[in-house]
Amino acid sequence: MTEPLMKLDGLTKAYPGVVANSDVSFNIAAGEVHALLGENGAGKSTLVKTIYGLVKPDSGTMTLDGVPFTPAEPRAARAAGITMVFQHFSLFEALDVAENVALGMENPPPMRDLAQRITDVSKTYGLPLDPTRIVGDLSAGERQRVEIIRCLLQDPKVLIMDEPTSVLTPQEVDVLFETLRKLKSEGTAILYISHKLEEIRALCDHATVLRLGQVVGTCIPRETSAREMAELMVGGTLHVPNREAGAVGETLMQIKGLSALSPAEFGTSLKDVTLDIRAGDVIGIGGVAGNGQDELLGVLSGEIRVGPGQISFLGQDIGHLPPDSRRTLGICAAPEERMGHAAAPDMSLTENAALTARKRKGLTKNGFIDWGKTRAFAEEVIERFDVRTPGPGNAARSLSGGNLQKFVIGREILQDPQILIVNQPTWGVDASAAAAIRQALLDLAANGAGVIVISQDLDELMEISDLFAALNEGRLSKPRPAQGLTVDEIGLMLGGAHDMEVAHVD
Amino acid sequence: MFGSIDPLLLLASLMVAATPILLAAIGELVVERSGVLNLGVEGMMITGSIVGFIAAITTGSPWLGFIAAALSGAAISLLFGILTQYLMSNQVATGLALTLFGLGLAALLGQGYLGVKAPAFPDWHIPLLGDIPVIGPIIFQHDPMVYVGLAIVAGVWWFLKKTRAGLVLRAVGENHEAAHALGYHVVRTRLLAIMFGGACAGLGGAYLSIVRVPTYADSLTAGAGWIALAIVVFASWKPGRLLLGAYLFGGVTVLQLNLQAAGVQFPVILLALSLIAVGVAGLISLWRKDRLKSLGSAVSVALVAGGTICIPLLSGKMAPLKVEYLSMSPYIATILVLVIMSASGAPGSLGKIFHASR
Amino acid sequence: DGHEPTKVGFVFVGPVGDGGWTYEHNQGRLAVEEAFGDQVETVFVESVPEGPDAERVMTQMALEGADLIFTTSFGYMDPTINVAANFPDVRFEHATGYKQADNVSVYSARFYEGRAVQGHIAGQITESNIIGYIASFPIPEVIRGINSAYIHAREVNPDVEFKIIWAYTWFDPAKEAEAAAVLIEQGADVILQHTDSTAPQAAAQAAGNVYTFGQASDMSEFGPMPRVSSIIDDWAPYYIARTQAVMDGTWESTSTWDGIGAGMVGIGEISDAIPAEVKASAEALVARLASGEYHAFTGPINKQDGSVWLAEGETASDYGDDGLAGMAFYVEGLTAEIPQ
Amino acid sequence: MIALEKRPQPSQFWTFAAPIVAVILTIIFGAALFGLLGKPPIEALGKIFWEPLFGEFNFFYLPQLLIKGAPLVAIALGLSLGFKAGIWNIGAEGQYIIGALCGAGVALALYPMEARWLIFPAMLIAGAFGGFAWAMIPGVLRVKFGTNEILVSLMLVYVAEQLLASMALGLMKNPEGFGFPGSRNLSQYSSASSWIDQSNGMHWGVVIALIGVIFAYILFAKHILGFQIKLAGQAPRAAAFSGVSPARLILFCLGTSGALAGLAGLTEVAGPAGLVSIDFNVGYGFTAIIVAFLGRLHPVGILFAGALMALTYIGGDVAQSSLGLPKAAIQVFQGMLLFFLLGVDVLTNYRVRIKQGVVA
Ligand SMILES: Nc1ncnc2c1ncn2[C@@H]1O[C@H](COP(=O)(O)OP(=O)(O)OP(=O)(O)O)[C@@H](O)[C@H]1O
Ligand SMILES: Nc1ncnc2c1ncn2[C@@H]1O[C@H](COP(=O)(O)OP(=O)(O)OP(=O)(O)O)[C@@H](O)[C@H]1O
Ligand SMILES: [Mg+2]
Ligand SMILES: [Mg+2]
Repeated sequence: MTEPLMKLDGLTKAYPGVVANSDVSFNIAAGEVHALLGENGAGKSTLVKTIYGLVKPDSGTMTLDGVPFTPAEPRAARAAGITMVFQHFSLFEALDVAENVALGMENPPPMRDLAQRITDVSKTYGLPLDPTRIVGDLSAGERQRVEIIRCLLQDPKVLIMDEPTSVLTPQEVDVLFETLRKLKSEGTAILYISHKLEEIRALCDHATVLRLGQVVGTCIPRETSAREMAELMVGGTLHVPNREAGAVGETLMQIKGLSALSPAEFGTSLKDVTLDIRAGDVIGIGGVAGNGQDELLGVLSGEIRVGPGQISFLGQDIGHLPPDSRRTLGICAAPEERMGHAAAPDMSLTENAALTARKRKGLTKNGFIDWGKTRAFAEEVIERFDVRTPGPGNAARSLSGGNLQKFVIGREILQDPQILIVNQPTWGVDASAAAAIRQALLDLAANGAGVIVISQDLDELMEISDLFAALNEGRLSKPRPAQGLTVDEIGLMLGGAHDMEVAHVD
Repeated sequence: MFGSIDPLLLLASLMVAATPILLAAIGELVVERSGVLNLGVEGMMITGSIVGFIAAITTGSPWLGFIAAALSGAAISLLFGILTQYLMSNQVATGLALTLFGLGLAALLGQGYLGVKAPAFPDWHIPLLGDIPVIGPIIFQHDPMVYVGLAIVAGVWWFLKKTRAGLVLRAVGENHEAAHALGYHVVRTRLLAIMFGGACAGLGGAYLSIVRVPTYADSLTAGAGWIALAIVVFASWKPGRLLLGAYLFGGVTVLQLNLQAAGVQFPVILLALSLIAVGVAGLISLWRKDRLKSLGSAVSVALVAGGTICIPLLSGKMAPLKVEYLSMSPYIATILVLVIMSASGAPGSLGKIFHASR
Repeated sequence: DGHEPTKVGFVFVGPVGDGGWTYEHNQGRLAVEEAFGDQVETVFVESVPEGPDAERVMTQMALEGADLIFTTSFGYMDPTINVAANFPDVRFEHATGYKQADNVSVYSARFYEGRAVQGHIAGQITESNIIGYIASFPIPEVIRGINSAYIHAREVNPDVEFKIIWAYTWFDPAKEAEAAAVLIEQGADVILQHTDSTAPQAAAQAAGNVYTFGQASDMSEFGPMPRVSSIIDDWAPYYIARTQAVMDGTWESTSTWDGIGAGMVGIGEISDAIPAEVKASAEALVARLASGEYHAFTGPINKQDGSVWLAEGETASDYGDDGLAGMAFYVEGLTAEIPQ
Repeated sequence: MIALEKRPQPSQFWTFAAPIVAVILTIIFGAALFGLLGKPPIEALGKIFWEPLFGEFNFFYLPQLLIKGAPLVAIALGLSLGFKAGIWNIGAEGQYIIGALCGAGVALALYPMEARWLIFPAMLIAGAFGGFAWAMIPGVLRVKFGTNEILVSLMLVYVAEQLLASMALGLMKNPEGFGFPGSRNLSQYSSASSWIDQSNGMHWGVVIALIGVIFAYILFAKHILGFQIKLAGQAPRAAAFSGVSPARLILFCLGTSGALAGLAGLTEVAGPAGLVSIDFNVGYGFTAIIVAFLGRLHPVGILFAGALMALTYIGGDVAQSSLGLPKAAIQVFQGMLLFFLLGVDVLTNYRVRIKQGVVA
């Protein structure tokens, strides 16, 4: 093996209450694609932020090209040839593509030249992009391209990608992989983080596995099965939810030709969505983030009101009803964003229980809140869903992401809804907790409720759905039985080439 | 039709009348573009007005006075900066506190300077340009600070649009998390912007005490800082429109005094005001993306405006317009303009608290 | 007594450094200190809002042993009466009001005499025949001033025209500056003001060739041009006399309305920027007003609507229906209307 | 290096300790300020804080605390509703004026009829409605056009002040006042007076402020509306998800604060102030903003903050007349108080950590 391009040695970083990285060491060679694996919260992002100069390690050293490398800030890292595609937060929606790219570069050329170079490079790598467009108007995939092109323009020595594919369609993933392979052949080292183990197997040369901040193993992905890698990450064996096929009952909710403008400035509007939800059904809705998932949840929960005749529940038109009235009818929802949407971060869990459960659990009388009853309900959720917290008096923000997710999902499930809509139910939740949540959803359906699961995790959807549909630019494909769908078919549905529409043409 | 009002002189005097709010507003625009809402403009202005005045008196140089005013405005804004950026206090409350504090501080500092006259600060007669007939006297024969104000607006436009630092500042205001992730110093950028805003507000205040009035008094700024804030929103955070907004406000203020002095009768005024309202509404609607919709709302606002002005007038039985209603007109005009503009284009992180842990 | 100094309190509506109204009252206070030395102790509270705060501050002074309290703003009228009722042994002096009590005197100055002099000068020095007038609020005091100035300007210059801007403030330098600038733009070359700041002087100075008068204070820093004279409030003689009366035990409730003659209204140095003959005739007018030989409102004077107010040779009475105290109309010749 | 670290939970201890620390810091820095101005610091502080409460004449000053504090508390309570929900009404001064004008208008129109049972309640309703309606302007504009309520409510203060001047000089001018500005004295019109017991400083404004505190306390402690207000302020998206209608909340908060400010204005003008004069308003609407924050937007806190603020005014005037302390110094002192309060507040949600040198 050649002399490593980059060496990490004993990197340690502690946050209050958590050691995010503990004595992490490994090497990356030029032209190598190195995977970083681990559960949520294992410390992957922290590690790459350290390399990018965004996080200062408590101890440990790095070398690049044999010389000590201690970037004081991201500019220093960029100057040294390190670039990064972020997991979250690094685009400016109100600025245009060229400005966004310029912000991620150390010495950007004058704007006009930059625009030209963006056009050139984007063509070379097959990632077409118009430099004058406002980023807020781009689709999630296009946004990803902005980040990647920002990196490519700097001729990186090391390219870090933190979960780049979670927002891409399978077809887009293929394009990305081609780009990465091309870069690899040019000698760029790639540090690649993903939860999608099949991708890792397809792309990466080496993998380092983190658990609770520590390196717990390495492997050659091509020679290791996905299950083996997963068990390495979790440190145990995986529990697969079992489902008893319940009888499918009457139609509870009908969505017919529903269209709704997105309230968000750069959101995706829903167009002509049609769907029937029957008792006992689990409907999985896949799709790349930003294709109308939030909006779909909004119109079903009542946050977004629609005109008459578009949504009905047991024959009653409910499009105009606000969230509370829908909950009274038995329609509950759990949005994707836990902090600030599903829950108020600075409020206690008791108060957060009152947030949605007051109608169905009778927590208020004449508008006065029965705090004792509310607290009891919060305690029930905590107990039944194994939420790790000292008690219901604690603020929601003091919970870890996964624990808060368990609380939010539990809060809705324990209201015994007739219809439950969840968006990304297991996002940021560790494998065993995720399994427990999926089981709870299945149990709910088995007891006669209709469940809609919106998720970007296709494996999850395939595992629990009866019917599968895809959202693409605000349009919903016709649901198809999940059993027997092939990856190619799913990919086509996600990409918008709905076979149903093709069928119509015939 | 305007009696003894000379429209050209009106234009010339509105340039002067608008300068203090223009200076304060352009500073606040930069602050808000960096994502910070500083409601303490009034406090920073009055501080600048007294400190600049003292410096001008003691040194005998108005220019040194302006420099001192800018420095003092920046210094007092730093109080706000430290509280909001390091101690993460609520920006609205801290801005209000800054106004209260600034008013008190200025009154305290000004105790020995009340009724004193500032050193002379003569108008520039810009050679050549000032001699152009008609336009010359209107545009090119003012005191230098009028042009400094214009230069700052142009400079801010260039800075935001053309420079990398300006791009970074906008990025910080747009999304502070992302800017931080890319390694930009959110807090440092914002502190600099806050200080620039303070300096500009200080200049605006000093323009009142050194040039416009020119003497110091406790209530010298009399709400100019708040108007500056309104104009930033009116301008949708764009320097060019800011200039228009400040001149419009200065224009309404000067116009209402002119109408009073000229004793203009009701129908003419109504006509003039509705014309202005409709004109502004139309102009603004042209700028906006969804033209039709905003045109509709602009027209309806203009109608409402006309109605609001009409009702007290009709009850006044066609008498000359009441002075009180004229005095209200700049504020009502500001409200109308705010209604038309809404808050489109606000920086994404405006007023939000940023805390980075490393 | 004898050892205990007489305690005199002053309640001010503005800051003592406002250079105008409150400043001159404070000068009166200082004159009292000067005149009596150790025999008096003066206390004051500045910027006291009219209303409950005024009542509280007066009570506080009375409780702390004040023997005599001057309350120097019209809006203190009811508070003064209220507090005075609770402290029968304390003497109160209320400026510019009309409510008296056994222990409450009222006092005011005939500023309109000074306005007469201003009008007299202004009418002669204006070349455009347009005189600008920055008025504060439409109250009798201000309306009297406008009428007086106008009558005496027209007397010397039948073509004169008044342009009046109501600023609705006693003191807002920026607004006053703007108002002055507007008046100048509309052709005024003399500006009279009934607001307290020097901003109009500065505006006139910037414009050149525009004359102004000081208001309440001398404002001589703007002389000889554009400030050609001024009306000065001189409260010192009155304050000293009333303090003396308290010390002597001769204080009685009175109503005082004094003008140039008693020295309550001073006419500041008439500068050489105006022609000598104008200066001379103005000084003659001052002398006639001071001696009581001439009353500033002497008929024939019609009201704005043309009806007769004062017949030939008749002088205006202070009180009564068309008296000066409650004056609410313009005299004939003024074109605008009083805002109501 | 000193760093701030977000607490997982707001600190109970600092919630209570922070205002105390802020007051102590203000006293220390205020003493320094007074010293710099050449006044005896301890004595000045004594005049401000001690004299009105425990001095020789406290029998007079204590009722004055009620008079000065009641409008501050009533307005601040209303404002705190909006501030909690992230709705920034800073034009309470205007609502206060309009409330007073409407209430006084009723009384003046009916003068000299004697029917307290009719006139005073009608005045209360008119006062509350006036403030409410004035606050509805920014409310409706915000809801319908998304107009910034901070600026609109503020601009309307200037408009209200002009209206007040117009009324005091015109329509409401006392016909027996010899042409002088200002209305009839309402506190002497027995059907309209808001005094209950003048010697004790008791008037209906005090009663309204106290009832307001109790109501606001119950609202926030027990009622779903209080919960929704808090929720909307802390997490607007969560509030929408929970079923709170932002438009209704904006109108409710603005309307309530306007009505309370209007009531404060009416009870002031019919009692302590006595009459509608050109500038009977003395900035309570603005000071109340400070009181609201000083009381940390909590009803009981606001009660104390209102008392504290009233104390600094009353004590400030005492210090002025007895020590010659300038008014401006008191204003700076009040500004410092607010700065310290806002600054120290950080400790409620963050903890201070001293970090050793960075190893990298
Ligand atoms: N700024 C911070 N302050 C405190 N704790 C933090 C901070 N950033 C990360 N952590 C904690 O450090 C641990 C590692 O977080 P990190 O983001 O590196 O995880 P990750 O492996 O990238 O997870 P994911 O797969 O969800 O992206 C977590 O427990 C996280 O809560
Ligand atoms: N930004 C932060 N500031 C302070 N504490 C934090 C921060 N982020 C996380 N923590 C704390 O770190 C701990 C771990 O949080 P985190 O969300 O990373 O958990 P996790 O390891 O991802 O767990 P889970 O698998 O349940 O999501 C929590 O107790 C949380 O309070
Ligand atoms: Mg996590
Ligand atoms: Mg991560």
